[in-house]
Amino acid sequence: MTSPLYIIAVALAAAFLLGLLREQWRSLAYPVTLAALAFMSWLSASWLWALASGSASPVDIYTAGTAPPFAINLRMALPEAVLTLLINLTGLFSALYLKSALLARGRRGMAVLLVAIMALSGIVLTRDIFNLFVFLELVVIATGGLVLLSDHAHALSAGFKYLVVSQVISILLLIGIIFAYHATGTLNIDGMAEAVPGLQNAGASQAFELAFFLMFIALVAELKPFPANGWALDIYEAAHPAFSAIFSAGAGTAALYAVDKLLLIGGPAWLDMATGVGIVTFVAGNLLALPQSNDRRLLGYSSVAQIGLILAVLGQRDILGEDTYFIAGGLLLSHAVAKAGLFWLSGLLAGRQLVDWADLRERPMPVFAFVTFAAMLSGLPPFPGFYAKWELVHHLAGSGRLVLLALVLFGALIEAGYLFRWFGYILKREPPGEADFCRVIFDKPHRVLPVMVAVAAGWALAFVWGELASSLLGRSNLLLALPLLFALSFLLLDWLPAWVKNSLAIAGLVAFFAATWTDYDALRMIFAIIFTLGGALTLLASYHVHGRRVGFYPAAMLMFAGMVMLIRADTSFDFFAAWELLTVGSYFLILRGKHSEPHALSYILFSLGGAFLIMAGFAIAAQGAPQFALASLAHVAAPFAPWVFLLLAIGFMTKTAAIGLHIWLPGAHAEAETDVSPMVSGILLKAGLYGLMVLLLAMGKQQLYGIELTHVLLWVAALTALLGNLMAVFQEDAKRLLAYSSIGQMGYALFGLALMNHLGWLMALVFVINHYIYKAMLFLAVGGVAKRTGTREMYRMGGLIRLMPLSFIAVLVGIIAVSGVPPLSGFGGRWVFYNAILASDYRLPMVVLFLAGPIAFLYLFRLIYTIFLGQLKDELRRVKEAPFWIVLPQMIYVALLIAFAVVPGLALHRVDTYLNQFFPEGGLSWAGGEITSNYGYWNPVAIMIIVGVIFCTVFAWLLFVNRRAQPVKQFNIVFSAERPFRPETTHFAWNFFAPYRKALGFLTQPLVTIFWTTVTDLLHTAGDLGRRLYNGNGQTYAFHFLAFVVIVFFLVGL
Amino acid sequence: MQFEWIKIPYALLTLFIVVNYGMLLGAFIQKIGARVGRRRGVPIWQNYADLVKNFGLRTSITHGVMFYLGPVFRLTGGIGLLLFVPTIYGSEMFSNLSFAGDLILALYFVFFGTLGMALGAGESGHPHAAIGISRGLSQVTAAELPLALAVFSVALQYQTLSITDIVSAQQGGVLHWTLFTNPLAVAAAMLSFLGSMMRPPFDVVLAPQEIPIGPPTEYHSSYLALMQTNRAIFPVAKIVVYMNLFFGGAASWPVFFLKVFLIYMVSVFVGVAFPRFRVEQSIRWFLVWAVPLGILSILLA
Amino acid sequence: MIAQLSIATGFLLILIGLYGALIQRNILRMIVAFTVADTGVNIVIVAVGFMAGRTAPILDAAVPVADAAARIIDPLPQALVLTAIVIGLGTTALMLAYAFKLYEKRRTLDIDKFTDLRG
Amino acid sequence: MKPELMKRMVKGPDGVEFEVEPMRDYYCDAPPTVQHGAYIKIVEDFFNWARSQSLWILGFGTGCGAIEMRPLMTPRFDAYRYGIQWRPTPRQANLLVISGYLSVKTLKRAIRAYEQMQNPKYVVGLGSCTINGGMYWDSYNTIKCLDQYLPVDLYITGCMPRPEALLAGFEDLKKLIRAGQAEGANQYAERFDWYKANQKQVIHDWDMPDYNW
Amino acid sequence: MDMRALYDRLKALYPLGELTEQRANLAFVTLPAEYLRPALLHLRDLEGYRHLVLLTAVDWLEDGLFQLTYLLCNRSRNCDIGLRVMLPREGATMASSHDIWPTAAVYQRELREMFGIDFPDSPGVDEEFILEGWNDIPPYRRDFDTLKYANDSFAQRAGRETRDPETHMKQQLYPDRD
Repeated sequence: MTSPLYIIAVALAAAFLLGLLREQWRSLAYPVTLAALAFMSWLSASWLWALASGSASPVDIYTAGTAPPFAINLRMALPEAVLTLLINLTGLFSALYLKSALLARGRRGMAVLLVAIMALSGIVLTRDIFNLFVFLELVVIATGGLVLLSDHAHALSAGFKYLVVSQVISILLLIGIIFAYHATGTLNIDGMAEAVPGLQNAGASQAFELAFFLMFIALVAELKPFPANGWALDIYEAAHPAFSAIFSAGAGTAALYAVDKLLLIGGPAWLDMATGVGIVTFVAGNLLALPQSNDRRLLGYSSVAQIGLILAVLGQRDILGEDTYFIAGGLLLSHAVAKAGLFWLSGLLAGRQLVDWADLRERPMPVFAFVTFAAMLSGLPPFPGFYAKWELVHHLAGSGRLVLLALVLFGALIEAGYLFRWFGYILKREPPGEADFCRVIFDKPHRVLPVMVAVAAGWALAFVWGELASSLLGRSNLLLALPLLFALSFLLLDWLPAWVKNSLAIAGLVAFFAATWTDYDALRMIFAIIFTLGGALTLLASYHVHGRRVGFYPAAMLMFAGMVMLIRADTSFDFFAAWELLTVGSYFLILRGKHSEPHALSYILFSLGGAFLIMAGFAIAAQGAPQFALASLAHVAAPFAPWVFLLLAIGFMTKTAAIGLHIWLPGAHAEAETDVSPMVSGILLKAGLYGLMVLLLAMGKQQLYGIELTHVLLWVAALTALLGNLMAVFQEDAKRLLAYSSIGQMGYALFGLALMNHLGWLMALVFVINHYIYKAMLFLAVGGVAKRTGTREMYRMGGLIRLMPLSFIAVLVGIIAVSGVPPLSGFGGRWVFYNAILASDYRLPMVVLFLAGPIAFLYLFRLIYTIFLGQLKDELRRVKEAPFWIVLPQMIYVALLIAFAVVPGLALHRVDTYLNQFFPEGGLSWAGGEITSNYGYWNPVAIMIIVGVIFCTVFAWLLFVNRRAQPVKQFNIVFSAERPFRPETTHFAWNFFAPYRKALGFLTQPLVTIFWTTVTDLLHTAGDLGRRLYNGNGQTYAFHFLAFVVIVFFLVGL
Repeated sequence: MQFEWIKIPYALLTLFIVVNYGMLLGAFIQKIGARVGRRRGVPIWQNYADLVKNFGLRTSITHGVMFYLGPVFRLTGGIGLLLFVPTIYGSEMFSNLSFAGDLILALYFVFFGTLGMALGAGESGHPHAAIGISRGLSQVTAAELPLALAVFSVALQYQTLSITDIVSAQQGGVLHWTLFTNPLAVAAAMLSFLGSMMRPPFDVVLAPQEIPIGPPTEYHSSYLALMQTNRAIFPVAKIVVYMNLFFGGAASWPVFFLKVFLIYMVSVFVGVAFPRFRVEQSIRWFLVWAVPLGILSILLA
Repeated sequence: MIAQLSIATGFLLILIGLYGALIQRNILRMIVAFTVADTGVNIVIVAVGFMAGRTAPILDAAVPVADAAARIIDPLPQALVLTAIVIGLGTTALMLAYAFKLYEKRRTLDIDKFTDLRG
Repeated sequence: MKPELMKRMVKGPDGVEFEVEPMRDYYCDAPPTVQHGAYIKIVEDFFNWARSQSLWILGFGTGCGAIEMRPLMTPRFDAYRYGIQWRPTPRQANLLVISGYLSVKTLKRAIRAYEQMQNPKYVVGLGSCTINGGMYWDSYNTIKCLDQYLPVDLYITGCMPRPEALLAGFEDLKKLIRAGQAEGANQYAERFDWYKANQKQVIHDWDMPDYNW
Repeated sequence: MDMRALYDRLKALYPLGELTEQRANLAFVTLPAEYLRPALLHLRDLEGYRHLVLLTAVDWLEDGLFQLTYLLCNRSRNCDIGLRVMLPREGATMASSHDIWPTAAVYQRELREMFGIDFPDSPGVDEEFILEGWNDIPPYRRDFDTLKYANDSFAQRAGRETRDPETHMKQQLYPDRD
């Protein structure tokens, strides 16, 4: 194997060679630089391959031929190989990116670039402190030079500020080094590490402590810790994006590894300081990134935050043990690749505001690139960040460091917040600049290639980390999961027409169900049917869209893949990975709606917040155990069990939109596309219910400070049902009405679960099945009407029964089912509910639910009256029936509803027997057509027949008596002998329940919305306060740095 | 309980008796109201005449399919409610079709007629119909709550939902009635009963002085006839439920007629004495007065 | 005694340098202050390597290789200080270039005028 | 022609322009048809008995006689005894009482109310104003002879007839109904064009469909 | 007494006609049309006649004149004064006084429909007041023959003849007595 020294040697040689070339051979200098960088990358790649495959062992290179401490030695082990490869590749592609700038600046620029990359590699390789200092100074000088590559107006002042602070750092570092040398007698890191314990007398160790502090704080300053990083952010904002990529990916990585080597010397005493500085930087960096509007400054803050997080991870080396490099590596590589990619992406755009990035959506590839980088940064599956964060959280919870855990998750949530807000701007906002001027430079391949390589590297890393996780830690490699692969394959098929992809998706879902239905128990079978066959049925409605519909099918299949993996998961890791997949998939689906951007953002924030709570819950439950099966939730140790229950329950309730966590649902479901709303509302909410079922099945009743948690759940469910229905009554927008109604119905289902008795659970399952069928049907019907009439405001419609009869039938059957009126299946749910509450020992929550029941009538009638009955407006007179493909699923749903009403046993019988093993007493007996419980009996077939017979006889009698009824039109009404003025003035629809609002309107004050908006405003003001710290003056930054040193000194309490 | 074909003629017999009783009871109570106002009042067979006249009307109009089906839903709701509840306790003949469902079926089937009627009136396109429905539905949500609470507390008390069992538990003397064993529940239920009988304190929906008779503004001739038959059956059917739950059910027809009449008179007495509530006032009244009674009855059950 | 004295002067110079860099508005004065600090650091480095009663680590006629280990002071800091001086020179040169460019652009050398990137 | 009745071009949500013609689109323009009673005489007599026994008056006081009809419902006169009842909507009413002078404006509303009532329906005119214009014989805005415009079954004399006279009148009307001679609705349907011509001759701004269902 | 004093005060300002005192607190005076508005404003603001009781017209067919009477009332002293204005019958127009009293607009609308007197910028003066679809000359004008209109436009019942009520009843009740 060629010696790693050549990495440095080739770089220096190339730099000097460039010096010799004559000025006019400039075109030759550029290939030489690329060649040098390529060779360096190849070298580190070959070492990486050799070390990884075990064909080579870590090697030390003694530069002067003699062993340390009399010579400087470099080491090439696995971490060094990975990091040097990263640095060199970033350098190579940045050089490629900087082609025009470098050619303009001439060979001196290229030489400085080579020196910079060489210095960074040197920092990683060297084991000698002073050598480290030399390389650091080289990086400082190179940065000073390379910053000037960019044509930003303030690059000069940024560079100068950087140099000022670097001078102060170098002073401290030098003093630290020399006194450390003085104390230990060696400059070699490993030598120093052995010498430290040997310092006997207090004086020497005291001096060494001080020296080490100076050295350590100087290196930590290179990582741009929170209070003292104003100077770095100016570089990020002002420098050329390619250099910022190097600065963020390369310099950050090198400095991190240097700090890691230093920690070897310092030992455990210094780990807390590293963690402290790291976590403060992580949280503060993200908080300050929140109010940013300049894209590069935001990326600066984000990279500062990520490096802080990795520092904190390095600081946790004592509890992470050998996983440290897996976690730190995962986070570091995700950060480096994503940041480099994002900076390169920002180079393609002329506008610097976040909203200007909206130009990216001209082509699908940059959008896909941004999604990949955002997912990597916020640690979403299947990227390395996900595995790393999972292990980190588990180790932290295992050793009881909950405050740190909370801070990490809080920071991660804010980061996800501003990244997905930014993604929302890209997809939905209109770029403020004039449209014709082409602001996105796609034509230059040398700028687009690095971005593509970064994306490929991202996905490659995802696969590698998956393999690593499965080999080292026994986690399943997500990228090998069949459903996820199926979903990702749609990314490649996106050029196909929509109907082909739709057929493929439906076939995939049905085939998956056919292949796997045998291994589900009765409970999971219901959810499996709803997720797969139900999903296929809802996808039928997607045939109505023509064209290619780019981006719909990957997102939809991602959601379905997540849901299917959710049911099949039996370990906490698979469960959580599936949970995040379906969250991300549904987020992209909802984001497709025209005005859905703010709502999709609040959806993803609530869902990710909930997901992080679930992760924390699983982590605490696992108590450090490497593998944690869902079933073992039952044996969680006593003091933790209620907290685990609380965390998981709140996490799952964010998905079923219980009251307090519900504000995302109306916007998300209402603004989604016609065929997305049924998917999201009918199917996705059940994922939350499934989670709760798994939780309640495993953990049963829990006590926390003497309060029965399931009782609290009961009250929350009852309030959700009441307020959900109540808010639905006063909506003017049809889809929002249905969305609020979903909240109410989910409250009912949650209530059933919280009763914790046999019939309670059966009721929840009946509601799961019922709610899927009629909510998907109602959303499709309303979507079809909205598509035809062009509006969702109910008071603008009216009298559509003659023009859209099929939609009317669907909505009619739907509202009969939802309201629980006997012949249809809704009544079954109510009957089981009644028997359940009789068997339960709680009394008061039922009262709230009794009031919620009839309220459903109000908004259901309002829905059907204002749209289909009443007066037909002029402009809607020629409206056609909803498209065929939207009506067909509705008719299938109608048939399903009637079938489920007549033969409920088909779905419920097996589940009833299955539930016996958890709740033995209180089951139902299914004799013939009659279902009897301990209290009452119910014969669905008989009811249907009796009602049918009575209805037909009365109808026949009316037909006979009233044969010659004269069909009349809309104004033939007794309008006190006057002629009605216009249809708009005679259709009573606006503010339909005004008296009801006067009576109970006070219950629907938007308290929860106000609460959450104040929370977000607080975060933003905190961010703004923090930003005031950076007043742009270089001197104050230097002063900040010294103050930081003094503060940390006192905190460390030497 | 099994279904035999003989149940159908028995059920029709019950229906016949109740329809006639309803007609006569309606006229009789109107006569009482008149006599209180020193008027002779309508002849006892007035309802029959009105019914035949409406069926006899030769022309009618239709605003659409749902308008046409509105009264059918309404009458089916009335008949269904009557037949799903056993009228005479102990007699196989008059246990009607109560094998199909228990108390909850009766409770929820009340909404079947209301929903159908609301849809039919909605299709008529008349704004008064829509305003009437919005008022009616708003009021019914608050009115139904005390009844649901009372029913729940009764079900808890007797630990069963089958009406025949509840009635059998109340046999053996007046003191066994739920009226005496669970007075709070009965009080709440009777207050809710006032709300559902469309009598003055709560008749803002159908009152001619308000908006001309609300939902059925556009109904006439045979539609109206169907609704009149329902107006004869529905109150009686609803009272049968109350009677079976709270007042010990009826072992024979004379007892049945007497008890139904007395319960009906409760709403008449209150109706004559009180002015009409607006919708939000009636909602507040129910939530302030009737619901606490229901809650108390549940807690004490 | 000499060592302590020189280390003290070194630190004194560092403090003066830092004080000058942080207080002076004028960029050139800042650069001068930084050079003062650098010299201070270099003095400290050299002073650390001082051993009483020994001579400079130059192996020539006066100090043969054999007994060099006993008679010369610690050579390493000397080597380090050379690199440190070179690097100090490099950064100072770069800062001067920056100062020139800043003046050319903004016609002022007052550091407070270059506070454009903030927040 | 009122602006809201004029033909207008309207753009649908899908952008298609089409024409809306209010008179044709909002109103059913089918003419009334003659409705024969039940085929068997005995059944028709029974129906007529029921119709006579439940006379539902339309609550539409067209003239000064309406004040006389209020007392009918009070304890002193109590029309309920005769099965007479007020109905607020013409749909459910059978009897239209034209109480006194009928101005052209009110005639227009009375016609619309009459046409919205169901067959069989009866019209009773009170006082001489409905017979030959009464004291308004030379007025420019009251009609002089009601049965030119609406088929009248019965006139009750008196300016204005007291409630007792009204009750007596209704008793006579009942005899007519029971005898089956109160077929004003069919008469209106047969000579519909004649009636309509007369009405349009008097009502100049006829902005309603010919027959108001 | 004070009416006379008022008349003298007004006489000084406007060319008033003769003052006819009908009662102690009611008097009428005629004045030319162009002085009407100033007089009205004067009376309303300075003399305390704040209430416009009525605005009506009289059709002097023979003289070919319309007479507009504005009756004002001073509530505090409880006395009324009527200002009369004479307008030519053909094309009678008068300045609208709806800005002085908003109620005047309604009166003016009625006069427009019933007499044909035009008040150019009075709000809604040309809208239908009580007659719907009227196609003849304004009915209140005396040259409009109501009887002829009634006979032409309305169907009459034949055989109507008028009898002297006294002789007719005597004949009905006591036919045998001559």
